[in-house]
Amino acid sequence: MIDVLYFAWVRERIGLPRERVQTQAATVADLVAELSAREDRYAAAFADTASLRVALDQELADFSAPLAGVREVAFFPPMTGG
Amino acid sequence: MIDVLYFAWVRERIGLPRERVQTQAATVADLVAELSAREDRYAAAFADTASLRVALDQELADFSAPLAGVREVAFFPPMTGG
Amino acid sequence: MPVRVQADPFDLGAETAAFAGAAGGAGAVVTFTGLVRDLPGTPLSVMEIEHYPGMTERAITAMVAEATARWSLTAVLVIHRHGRLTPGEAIMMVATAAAHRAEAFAAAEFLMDYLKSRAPFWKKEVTGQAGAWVAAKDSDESALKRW
Amino acid sequence: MPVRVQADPFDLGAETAAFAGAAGGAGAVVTFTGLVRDLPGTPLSVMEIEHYPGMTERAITAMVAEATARWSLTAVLVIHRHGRLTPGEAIMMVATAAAHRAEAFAAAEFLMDYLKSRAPFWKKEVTGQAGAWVAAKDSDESALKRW
Repeated sequence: MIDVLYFAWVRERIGLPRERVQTQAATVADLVAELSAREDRYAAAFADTASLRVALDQELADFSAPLAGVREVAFFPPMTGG
Repeated sequence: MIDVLYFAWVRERIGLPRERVQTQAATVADLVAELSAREDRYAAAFADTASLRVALDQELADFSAPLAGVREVAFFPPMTGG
Repeated sequence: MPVRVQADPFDLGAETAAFAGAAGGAGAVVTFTGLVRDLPGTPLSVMEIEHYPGMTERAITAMVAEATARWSLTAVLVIHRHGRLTPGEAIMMVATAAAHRAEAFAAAEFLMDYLKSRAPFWKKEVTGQAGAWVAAKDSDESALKRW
Repeated sequence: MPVRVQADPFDLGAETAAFAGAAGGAGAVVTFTGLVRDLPGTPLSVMEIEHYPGMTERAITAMVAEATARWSLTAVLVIHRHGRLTPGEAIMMVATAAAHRAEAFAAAEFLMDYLKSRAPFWKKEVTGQAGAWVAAKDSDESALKRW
């Protein structure tokens, strides 16, 4: 089980801020493929991963990163702080 | 007649902040030579003009600048504002 | 605590004065403040700032540690708000103190460049009923390359 | 008036808050503050700042005009003190406001570089009975070359 968090328009498109997901996905990209296959709203949110960022346990990561040992995955658009 | 002003250690070495000078000096360098010839304290203050700055009518200038029409000449060390 | 992430407004004047007052051996203090723009003639819009609690503090703390390692700073402060802000309000501030101005300026610019693109905040401009997420700028991403 | 040369102390917090409050359309405000250093363990010394009344205001006003011509600034402020200052006191401040942070930072650094070497101020550190004029730094002169 893994906690998956969504922020900004990713959250709005998927329609929830977080959920617990049962997955055997080996990498972030595998998890994205699993989620996209669920429902259109996930497919829409993940349509262009080049415009998305991912954090694993609150550290920025790549979509090719392995999920082994990770408890929290977050998907969000490029950040606009400051 | 020209007003000559001195600041910081130039003022301290010469011993006064300003004076009126009767001069026919054509350039700043000529005026420096005239003043240096007066007394040791002037010669000491003007010994190294590379470490001095000059302003003519409150605008930075070179020692080669002409004095024609100038009413106020100021001599001082490199500035240390900010 | 040099990193504060909060919904409440902060007092820019009081924070700046307190920071400079506590800067001790510093000769140079630089502050940057980001404001919600208040343009006359444009419809009043509020700014909603979402963030990622936990990661935000962690990311900013790492940036502050990196800045402190790169430059000789005597003090650093980062305050960043989230939630609903109105035009003219301060979104965030960064303050740096150092013996020399070049270090204080460099560290403040470094922190701003990283906050813009690496701290998990997302801004939405809401005018009336409609809201639009602020898009990240390529220039902000490329600004990171200089460090 | 964006240029103030004065013997009296100024209130850094109040000036910063007022400047940001009046910055209007600006999204970015940068301030620089120069302080008399207050180092624990060193003998208390005061700083005496001499200036050239008339030329000082003229020189700083020209710098502000140059900065305003180079960058899109919505507001600029320069305050510089002269006379006798004690450790921890603010010597001067520069504030710049712009739509974007890069312009606010660049203008503030430009103004500081010019104030350091082209505004007619001279600092003297007085410890006990002895005073020493602060020497101009080559690094300050060469900092001007980047503009």
